[in-house]
Amino acid sequence: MSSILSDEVHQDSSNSTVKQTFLEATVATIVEEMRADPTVFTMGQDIRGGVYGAYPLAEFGERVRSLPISEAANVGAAIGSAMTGMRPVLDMTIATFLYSAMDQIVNQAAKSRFLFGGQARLPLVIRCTMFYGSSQAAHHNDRAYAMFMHVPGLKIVVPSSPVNAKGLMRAAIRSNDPVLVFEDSTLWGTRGDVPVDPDFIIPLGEAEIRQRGSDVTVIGIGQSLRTVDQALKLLGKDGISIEVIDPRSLCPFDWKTVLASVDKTRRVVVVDNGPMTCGVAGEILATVAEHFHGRLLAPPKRVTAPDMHLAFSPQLEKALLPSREAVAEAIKSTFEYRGKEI
Amino acid sequence: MSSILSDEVHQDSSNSTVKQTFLEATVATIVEEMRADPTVFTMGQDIRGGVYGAYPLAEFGERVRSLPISEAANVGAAIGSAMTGMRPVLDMTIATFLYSAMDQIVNQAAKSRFLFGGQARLPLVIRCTMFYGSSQAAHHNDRAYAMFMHVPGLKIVVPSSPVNAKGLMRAAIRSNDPVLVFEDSTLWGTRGDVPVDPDFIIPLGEAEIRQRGSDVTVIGIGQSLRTVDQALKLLGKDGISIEVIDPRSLCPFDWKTVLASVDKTRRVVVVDNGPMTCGVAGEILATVAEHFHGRLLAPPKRVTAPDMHLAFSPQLEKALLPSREAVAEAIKSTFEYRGKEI
Amino acid sequence: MVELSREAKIEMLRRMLRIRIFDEVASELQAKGEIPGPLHTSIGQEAEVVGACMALSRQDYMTGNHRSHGHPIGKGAPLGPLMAELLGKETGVCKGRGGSMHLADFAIGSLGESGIVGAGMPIATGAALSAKLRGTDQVALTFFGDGASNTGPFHESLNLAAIWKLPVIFLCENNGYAVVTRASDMVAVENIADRATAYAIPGEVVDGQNVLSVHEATSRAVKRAQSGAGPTLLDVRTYRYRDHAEFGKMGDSVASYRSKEEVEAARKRDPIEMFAKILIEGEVLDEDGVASVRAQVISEVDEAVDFARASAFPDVSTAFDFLFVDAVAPRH
Amino acid sequence: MVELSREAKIEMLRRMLRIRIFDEVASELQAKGEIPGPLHTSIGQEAEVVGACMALSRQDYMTGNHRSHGHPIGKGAPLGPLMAELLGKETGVCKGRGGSMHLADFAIGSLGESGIVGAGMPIATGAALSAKLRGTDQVALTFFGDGASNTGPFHESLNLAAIWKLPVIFLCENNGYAVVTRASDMVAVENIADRATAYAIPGEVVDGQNVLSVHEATSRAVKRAQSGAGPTLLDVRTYRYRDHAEFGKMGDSVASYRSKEEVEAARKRDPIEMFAKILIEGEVLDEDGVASVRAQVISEVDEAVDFARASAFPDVSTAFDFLFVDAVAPRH
Ligand SMILES: Cc1ncc(C[n+]2csc(CCOP(=O)(O)OP(=O)(O)O)c2C)c(N)n1
Ligand SMILES: Cc1ncc(C[n+]2csc(CCOP(=O)(O)OP(=O)(O)O)c2C)c(N)n1
Ligand SMILES: [Mg+2]
Ligand SMILES: [Mg+2]
Repeated sequence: MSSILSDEVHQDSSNSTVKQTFLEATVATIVEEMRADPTVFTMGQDIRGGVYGAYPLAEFGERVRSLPISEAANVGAAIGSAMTGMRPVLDMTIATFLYSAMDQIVNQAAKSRFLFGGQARLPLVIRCTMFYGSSQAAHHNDRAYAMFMHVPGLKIVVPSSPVNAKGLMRAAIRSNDPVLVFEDSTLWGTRGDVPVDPDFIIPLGEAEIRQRGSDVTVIGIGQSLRTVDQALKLLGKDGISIEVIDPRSLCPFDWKTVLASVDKTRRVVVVDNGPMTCGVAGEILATVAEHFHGRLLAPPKRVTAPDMHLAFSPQLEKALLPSREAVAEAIKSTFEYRGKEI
Repeated sequence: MSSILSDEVHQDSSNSTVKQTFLEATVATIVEEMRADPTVFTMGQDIRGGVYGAYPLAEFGERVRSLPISEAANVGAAIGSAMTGMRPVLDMTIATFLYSAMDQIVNQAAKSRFLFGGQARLPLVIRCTMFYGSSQAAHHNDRAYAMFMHVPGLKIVVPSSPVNAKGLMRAAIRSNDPVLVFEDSTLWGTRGDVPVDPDFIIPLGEAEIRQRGSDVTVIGIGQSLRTVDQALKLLGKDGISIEVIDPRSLCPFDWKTVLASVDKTRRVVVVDNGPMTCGVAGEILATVAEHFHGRLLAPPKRVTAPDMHLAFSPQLEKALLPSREAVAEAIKSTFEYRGKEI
Repeated sequence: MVELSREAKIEMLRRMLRIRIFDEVASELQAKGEIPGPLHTSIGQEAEVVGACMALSRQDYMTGNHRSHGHPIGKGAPLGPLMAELLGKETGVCKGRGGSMHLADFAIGSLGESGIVGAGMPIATGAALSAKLRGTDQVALTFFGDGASNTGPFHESLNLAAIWKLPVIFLCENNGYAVVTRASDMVAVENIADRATAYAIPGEVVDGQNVLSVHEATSRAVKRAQSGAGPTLLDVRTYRYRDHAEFGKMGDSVASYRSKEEVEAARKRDPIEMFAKILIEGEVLDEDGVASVRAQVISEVDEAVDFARASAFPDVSTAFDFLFVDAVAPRH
Repeated sequence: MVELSREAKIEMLRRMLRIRIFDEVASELQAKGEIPGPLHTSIGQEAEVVGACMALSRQDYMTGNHRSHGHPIGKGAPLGPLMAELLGKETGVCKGRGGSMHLADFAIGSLGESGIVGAGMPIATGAALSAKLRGTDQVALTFFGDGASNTGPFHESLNLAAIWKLPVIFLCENNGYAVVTRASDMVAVENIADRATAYAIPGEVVDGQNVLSVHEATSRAVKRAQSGAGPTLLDVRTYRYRDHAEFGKMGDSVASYRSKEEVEAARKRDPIEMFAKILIEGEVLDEDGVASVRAQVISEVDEAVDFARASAFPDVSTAFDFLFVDAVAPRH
């Protein structure tokens, strides 16, 4: 799927790529950064056991550290080391375990620089995986990045492909601020062409236009872009000219690209696998509504999970995630809308 | 200020009222419910020391419990007792301490009933106070209820006055589900007429129309309604007919009342003291945008705090909270808007 | 020394066998794809579960963790709804909502297992508080692992239970590993029992492969709890034969974290075989008697599988159920 | 036994007096409304702060808590920017952003105090990890209260520091109370030092009113940390003379939680008076010498107040500063 590679990517000096899965690309980037910068190190529960990717243990020694089940201390250890010159990459494994360290994330990581009047730097990366769609049940399957968007002081990325995983992880590690990387377990196995250039980076705050179009702007977060791709297939080649945007980073958020697209298409559909209320999709709709009063050709639409937990039982779990049909229908009805308008 | 008393309140059989502060009304309600129902009890750090309100200790004995600084265990203790027949009212004191118990709140309290297929009941109340606007600095001054709105399974109220504090607290205690009560420290000292009827209740999910009007719908959350009142004074009596709505409970949210009002006024301004992105105001704007395509007479507006921490230094802290001037200006410009419209 | 009736001893064997066979069958079903999601077995740990549960009465409370099947089985839950839960069926004990990591059977005092390590401890503490406030003689027991003893909630719960002298038993299923990481690398102290010192409560190392030792120690803790003296920490040494979890297709890159020899050595002290031998030597049962209990359990598990298979998946129209007691329609 | 130079001993007295007088003056300013927000003084606790800090070098790290003024003063931070911070001024050590509960002075290794009880312990643990990874001989010391010893992060940090043998010192400022609640009602164990058993590290009860005892014990812990042997838990007994915090108009309904006699008794072992006596008896200083140190400190504090008063409040145009290093304009 060539649309994965955005314009920026092609500008790279080195054009050689390698086929990697999302997870391989992620781990490879951490390893590359550890090689390039001795202050980068990584920690995670069972990380030396290779449960979430295999690191060259002999090469890095103490710089790959297995952690006890002490989430608050683990995040605190990352914060304290970041404040004193290191660049930790902390693998929290599952995104729902962030809650066990929420004080350290929200009160300490996000606030320390501000509270101390700029004295602190916190170059730390927190990786976590959203295990949904695979019967892990509600203690593992949250998709709660929007909660963290409400917290000033945190940068947030949600990679949607191997190449994005690579470029965003590098940007996260090189960032001087705390970055949360929400990985989607259903994408871990996806393969794609990934640049080998050891400086290949996707700057935080740059959306990717995956497909250009002029009728409807469709914005998807993380894995939901796959659902969008499937919906586009359902809709067929002709008829609607659709622009597909992947914001890639939720903070900073590339409002410029999103608003420019809506300015052109004047129709917008946002797809997100997270719950609806106070989610990313709602935020995009609100911002669009503030900017395009009287100029939209159809009501802005969101296709999200409802405000409901996902069940263990496979069909029940699936029923609550945006389906290709629902996305296709949302795009179609938005395009065909002929209600009140200017 | 008679507008505090809504229509519902006047329907009460008993019309006698008493003057109480917000905090007195809150504590009095807990005490009344403890008298009425032996399964109700309360816990909080220093609660027997009377730091956050004075309870009749001799009367209740072990049912007023001082807690160690063990937020996760404290919430867990409330959950476990709620699951086994008690109705705990847990005073977490400051809202930022919720993060220290986030796993218990989000993964346990909000999910247990669902995970266990309806076997669990969790009639528990979590009180917490937002200490902002008084130089407590960022470890105490969050206004993060919107984060919890993104969590299915939690009910959330933000009382704006003594009478609301009373009616909503009673509803919270009598609710069979977990309810978070976000109290605003700047309102604790506000006095108002509070019904003495021991069954006076404000059902969760019922907004209050504080003032009827036909030109602009203004929705405010908690303390921001005071700012709205001040803005109305600035705007003066004549000119704009403003409908002011207090949603009172954020989950369940009274969309019916809010949407009916916007349907009438076709102009909306939302005021909230929380950060902007993925906040309550954005959610209201998004929902309004979905419903009123092409029918709004002006862009929907939100006046919120920015995505920024509040400083310790008084002027800096104040600068980031919605001001009466900003609210007045938003209402005025919304009313006077003469841009593109139908 | 607690006196156990003949029936009680046979029931111990039966429950241990139930756990063993239930989990063996569940593993097979998971490998075949009939059970979705990951699955954590208690095979090898049956004695600590059953020894503890048999020291409780039906109305006593219990919370547990991700390794969740053994606990409700040990406490006497019927197998059909448990197996149906693993298959994600509407007849499951949690109506297919919770699955393998979140079994709960409130009818027998099982207040729920937890996919979040450490999270069950505060909840058991709360149940014990409730018993105290209501003036019953119920106790609460929480199962957790060696890994969980490093969580904040462990510390907070033990302290809270100790200052309030709550009737709660903290039972650490110390199987030496958390996923692929050794307890000896992660737990700073040799005996988790020694952590009891931090709360001025008794802490005891118990042979978890001997069901009678566990029963004995737990019974003592129950007595202490009921007497108003407060909590006890039991550091129960056990071993899991299988890997942390059956992950389906995951975990290929996992390095070997323990030796075959270690597993073999542990298997030599198989809790079920050891107890069967005790029963035979004590003339409670003969070999045939043991075999017949086993045969009964096998058919119980078979019936549970049949029940589960015959049951329907939850209807998609019920996807919004069980969010709140006081109904609020979820937004969507 | 650590040998202390004459200068070091005088410096100890000076720093203790700085804390005392700084906090006395700050309380007055707060009562007058010149300092906004709540204020937690370390009056009565000067010896434990200074004894510990003087055992550290400038490049060693330190984290603390809401009772935050004493720590950076003890570690040698200049008073002007600290006082300016309390007044919310742009020249404050945190540029008026943090205020009383969040002092930090990275230049002297103060990585920040915390309004969240318990939160500084994991961060100090991380600083110690950093020192270890970078191969320096820096240590980290974290101050926390008896109340904080009941938080999850306490347990998690001690365990993490112990398994990794990190150079960190956990110093409990055990003043017997958390707000208005007695440690004896909330901490399940008699000596917080005994909690060290749970991590197989040394735990020691120390007389916190004797600056030399604290210095001695901390110096030993520093040595141990630098030798690679890992963390130490110090249970330092102290007392605060004033109430938990100066709350301005709050807290009227607070019941009296300790007797006048108790406070009086504690004051009899005033750490500054006791140390002054030791200095005089040891002929390090005579009475005039002590008086002149005090006079110097008084004028230092006066200068700090003048500096703070003369400084400007942060300009409202800077309200968006310091959110990120790599600038992102906050949405508004
Ligand atoms: C808070 C939290 N952190 C991490 C995990 C991931 N996890 C699941 S089980 C497990 C190991 C638990 O070890 P232990 O407590 O010893 O129990 P055992 O599996 O050995 O029975 C881990 C790390 C989790 N579920 N919850
Ligand atoms: C996580 C958290 N819970 C509660 C509080 C409120 N609080 C502030 S100070 C304090 C008491 C702290 O007692 P202790 O740790 O003994 O320190 P001391 O004040 O005695 O120096 C409490 C409960 C807080 N700031 N953070
Ligand atoms: Mg284990
Ligand atoms: Mg104290």
